[in-house]
Amino acid sequence: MRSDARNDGPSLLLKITAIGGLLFLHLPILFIFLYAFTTEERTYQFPPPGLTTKWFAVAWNRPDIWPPLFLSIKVAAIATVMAMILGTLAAAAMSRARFFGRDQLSLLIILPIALPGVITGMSLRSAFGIMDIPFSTWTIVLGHATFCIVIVYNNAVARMRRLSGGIMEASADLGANSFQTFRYILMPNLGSALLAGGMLAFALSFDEVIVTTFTAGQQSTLPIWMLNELVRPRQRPVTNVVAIVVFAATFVPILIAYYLTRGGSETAGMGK
Amino acid sequence: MKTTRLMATSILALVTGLSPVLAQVTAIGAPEGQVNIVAWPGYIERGETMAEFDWVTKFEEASGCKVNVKTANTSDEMVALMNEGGFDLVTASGDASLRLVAGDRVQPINIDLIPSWSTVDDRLKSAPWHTVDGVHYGVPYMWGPNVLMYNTEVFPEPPTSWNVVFEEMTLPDGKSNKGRVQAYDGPIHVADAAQYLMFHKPELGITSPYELNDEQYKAALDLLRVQRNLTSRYWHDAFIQMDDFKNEGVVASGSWPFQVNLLKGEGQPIASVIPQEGATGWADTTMMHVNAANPNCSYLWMEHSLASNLQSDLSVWFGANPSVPAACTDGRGMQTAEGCTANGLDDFEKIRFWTTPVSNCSQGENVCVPYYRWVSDYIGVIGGR
Amino acid sequence: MPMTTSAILPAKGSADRLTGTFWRRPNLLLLLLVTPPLLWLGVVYLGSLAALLLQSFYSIDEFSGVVKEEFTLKTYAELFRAQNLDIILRTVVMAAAVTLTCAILAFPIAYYAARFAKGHWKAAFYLGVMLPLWSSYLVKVYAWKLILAKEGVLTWAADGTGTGFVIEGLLSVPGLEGSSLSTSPFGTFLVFVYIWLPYMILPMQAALERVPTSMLEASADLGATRRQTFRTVILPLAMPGVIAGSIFTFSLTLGDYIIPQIVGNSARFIGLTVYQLQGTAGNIPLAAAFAVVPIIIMLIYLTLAKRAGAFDAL
Amino acid sequence: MTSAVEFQNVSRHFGQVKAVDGVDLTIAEGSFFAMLGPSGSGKTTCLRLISGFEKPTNGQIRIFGEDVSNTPPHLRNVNTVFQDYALFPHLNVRDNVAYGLMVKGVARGQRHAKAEEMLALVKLDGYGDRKPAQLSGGQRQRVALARALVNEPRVLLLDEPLGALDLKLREAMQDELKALQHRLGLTFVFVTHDQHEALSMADHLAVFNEGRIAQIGTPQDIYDRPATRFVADFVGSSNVLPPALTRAFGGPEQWASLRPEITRLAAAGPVTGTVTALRYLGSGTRVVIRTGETEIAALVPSGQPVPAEGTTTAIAFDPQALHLMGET
Repeated sequence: MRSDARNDGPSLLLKITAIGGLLFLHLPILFIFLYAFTTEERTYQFPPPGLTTKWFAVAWNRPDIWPPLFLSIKVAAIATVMAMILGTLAAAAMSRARFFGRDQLSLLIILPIALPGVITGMSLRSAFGIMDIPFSTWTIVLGHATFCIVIVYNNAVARMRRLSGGIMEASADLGANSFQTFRYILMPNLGSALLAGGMLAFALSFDEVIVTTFTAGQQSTLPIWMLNELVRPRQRPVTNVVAIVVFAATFVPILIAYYLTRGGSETAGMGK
Repeated sequence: MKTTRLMATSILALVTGLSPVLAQVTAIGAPEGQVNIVAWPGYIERGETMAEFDWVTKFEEASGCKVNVKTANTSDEMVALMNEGGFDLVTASGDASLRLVAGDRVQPINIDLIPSWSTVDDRLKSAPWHTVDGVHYGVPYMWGPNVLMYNTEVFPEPPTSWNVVFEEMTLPDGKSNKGRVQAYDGPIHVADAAQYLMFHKPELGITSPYELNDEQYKAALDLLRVQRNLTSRYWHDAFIQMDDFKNEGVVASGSWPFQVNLLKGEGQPIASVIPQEGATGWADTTMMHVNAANPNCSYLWMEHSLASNLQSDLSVWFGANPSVPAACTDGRGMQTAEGCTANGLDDFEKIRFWTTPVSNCSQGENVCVPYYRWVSDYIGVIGGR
Repeated sequence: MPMTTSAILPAKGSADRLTGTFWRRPNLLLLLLVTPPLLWLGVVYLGSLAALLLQSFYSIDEFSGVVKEEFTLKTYAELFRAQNLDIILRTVVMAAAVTLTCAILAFPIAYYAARFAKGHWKAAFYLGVMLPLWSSYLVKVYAWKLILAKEGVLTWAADGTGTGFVIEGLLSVPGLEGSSLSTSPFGTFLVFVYIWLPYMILPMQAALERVPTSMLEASADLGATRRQTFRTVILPLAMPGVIAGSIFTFSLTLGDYIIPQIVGNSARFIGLTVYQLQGTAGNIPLAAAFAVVPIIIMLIYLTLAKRAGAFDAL
Repeated sequence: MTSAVEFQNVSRHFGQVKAVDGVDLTIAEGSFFAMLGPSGSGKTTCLRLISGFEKPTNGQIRIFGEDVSNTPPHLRNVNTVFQDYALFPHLNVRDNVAYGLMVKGVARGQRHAKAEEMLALVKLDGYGDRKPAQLSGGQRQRVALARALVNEPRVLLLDEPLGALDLKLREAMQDELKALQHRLGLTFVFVTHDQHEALSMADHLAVFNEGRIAQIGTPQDIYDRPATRFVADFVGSSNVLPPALTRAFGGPEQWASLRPEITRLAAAGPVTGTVTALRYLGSGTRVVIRTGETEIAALVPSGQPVPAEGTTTAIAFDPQALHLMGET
């Protein structure tokens, strides 16, 4: 009875390839972990000559890590907030009836991630040059926010599509003005999607190096610091330690983002 | 001639009301409290990466000038940062320094305000990459050769020629050099090829590896195309090259003393040599921005760069040569006479320092192939064209 | 119930009045909503892009290397020189190969996660894809260099298991030659695939999750075998996800300039060329002309993707 | 009686599509008014014009005599029960019902008390703490109703309010809505495509076709005296006779409708046809006779003889029962 097989679990082949794929994704991460403990300082060889935990203390005590770390957090935070505002506005506009230029706008929003980062970075840099804008934290933010908008926008648009369209009208119908509808109806329903989008945007900005090299000027974000460290390492395992710490620090927000967006899809079936 | 130009410029400066373009600082006033420097990575160390390498803390304590460093990874980035402004000093290499002078980005240095100027290596005092029409635009900082690094297990005797990286051959260990040599991943490497041809094909009439006419240039590219077949990967950063010598079976390549020293320090079977053809090299100069906001601290730093442990310790740290020869021997830092010799202090004459190729060269106006063509053609060579 | 209120309520405060204005002039609200993102993306971003493209019509002075700000097609002529066409072709082939491989590798993961993983397993799959995505790109690339090196992890493993001939065989394939995987174009390809794979999995999974189970049951009910269901139902429905993912993998490969610098045989890709032309060489016009290539490719790609409805799956 | 809602030559065009095209309409205060029509006939657009979610392209709408051209939805004292209920998913039932009061600034205790009152009215006492997702379809419908009534609107609009309910529930809700309307004395305007629902609940109804009102009147008027072919076709199950056939039956050469329950089968008559289909309905049998291009249904009460399929029979009736009507 072949057709009964449809409710069986996954086939063995699927299971193996799926789990194999996941392992492939984690193989280098394993080595990042391993080499955070190596006694070798500058260049690596395999297998590592010895293991030590001293790099965690060394990383903690390296004063040059902290300013890039704080700058990255600052840039990611500002870029995320701007992307959330602009992405939500764009999503709200797109959720309204069709209007002239709607398709072009959606293309425009997607463009910054669809075009290679080197082009975004270079364009911004030449524009800063033409307009005599000195490099600063804000030029980094400008570049990051540009490609973060689409992340927030996608989350917001997906949630708006799932929301029963009538609830905004229902709110107005019951006497709420636009601002009350925004506060009491739109925000509570969109909030988790925006938060999830914001977290992804934050993570994306936090790890960005391609655009940042063009827009950072004299400052270094954490990835730029890492690039410098990797290119001219003194204590190379320190970069691995930093990578591990960032890895561990992103674990929780990513998990939160997952549960936030998942909750949304479960209530999506209501209404009808 | 010089006076008229000086006068004209001064008048222009007066008319436009700009800060003096060529007028030098005549006296060092009270320190401003800080100095902003654009530098190569590793050039200005405060003991943060390794406690024993520190040539900033004492200066800050003594002068009251806080040192702010912005690192730049390429000469072009340095030029861009200086164009952007906001900096007092830059450690410019020869392929950037003249551009800065030509672009009026840096100001002449009053050597009378730098007491240690007299201790500078005589070979560098008026070097053409920072001295224009007899005017000094900077204080020599550090210099070094691009040496031939090799694996001593493969080469029991030091190779005598760059041919090990340019032509296919059997190495002393009986295996081909194919896939086991490297070359620098920068268009300036064309000069290395030109220098090799200068020695082996005198009929081409190359007089400077940075001034090549079309025919000479074509010959250099042809040589590089041969090299492409020998090279699995070109190196563009020092540590990846070190990885490649350790993990990728690379046994010979043009390199910097920096990598040689580090690998030796790790106990690797590595040594270096300047072969019979000579070598290219780099020489960096501390130059001062035309609109430097902190000229007094800048002068104090330039003096410090010559007078302190900087020259000695940096030459150990970076594997370079001090601009003050005494730094090798007077015990102010960690460097020793042997160390300087290893870094190539005595090979100055064999070294042809990096300069930016321009079309107007000693062979005539618009005769030489300019740098931008080096760039695109070298990309082609690496791509297999 | 007594009727005390009028049929029209009075406006209380400016919020009510403003709402009325928005209602009377719906385009005003639209304008207010659309203006900030449009200013940002339309003016700042497109403006910058235009500024860049404009420079592709400038040229670099043959003698001094200074950019001449006069309209010319000379730079484009230079773009079509053989060595530059090589770069474009090499990059596009690489991007296509990476995209295809990512799609094939991503499918089982996305399919399993979308259809079979439940509860904690689902969360585990999600984290399993997201964590590599968000762990430092640079450190991952350097880790790969270590794995692929001649005296690296893979060779070590291959020597231990006696499978070294596989690597040898791979490196003798024309076009993939190198002294090790880390200096072979195959190494570059492998790292690209690894780094961009999560960008393919996520949209694919999202698209597959939207396929209702009932539709698969309907297909089976109508007598389709698993294979037929897969080919005629699942695959077409997953297509928007594949296309959305391919926008990422293709574009990211077109523009990356770090991976080919670290792994591979130093042959240039578009991203690296653009980066070096504008940085090291100061040849902004040619860099801009090179930048036009991925822009055109991606615009065509996006137009096709839009037609396939892939934007919803992004 | 004043008119609760008045349309004067109202049109709503979406580009080339004339969703509503020159509608004149008066809905009396306190009436239970139905808008009936197939989908796309403009009835829902009319409802949205009253609530303010659409603005007329032309014409004027008055609510209790006041022109609402410049009044946004939130200032119209009109509330809607939405087709999909549009309950706020993040609020519990009590807060859903109290929402209208909250945005008006009514204090928490007061609005909750009022909400409970409304929930009692729709027989949902004790459900206040639940989330909409935890309710059945019928319960959601009642919450939507309570939520719309809490503001004491002067007109209650209902958009296909029973469409999502199963048959049994729908019948029960029909009775309840009717009773509620009676008790509150409110004007109810509801939209439906179900003619039985419209006929059984409304005291007045308008039949929409292609953006225009085909007929307006009491259920009896509409059912017994359809003004046009379309109304006859759409409302009830009347036979529509083309002019030639009407004449054959002895009437004028004009379109006419003929209700199946007064259509009789006879041995002989002016018109004969072939029996093409039989359907047993319990209370009788529906017999379909084909004559020329037209099919005529007759309802044969139980106990009377039913002709076999394929046999020929004549059709007879009291010519007075023929209802003449317009072309469209």
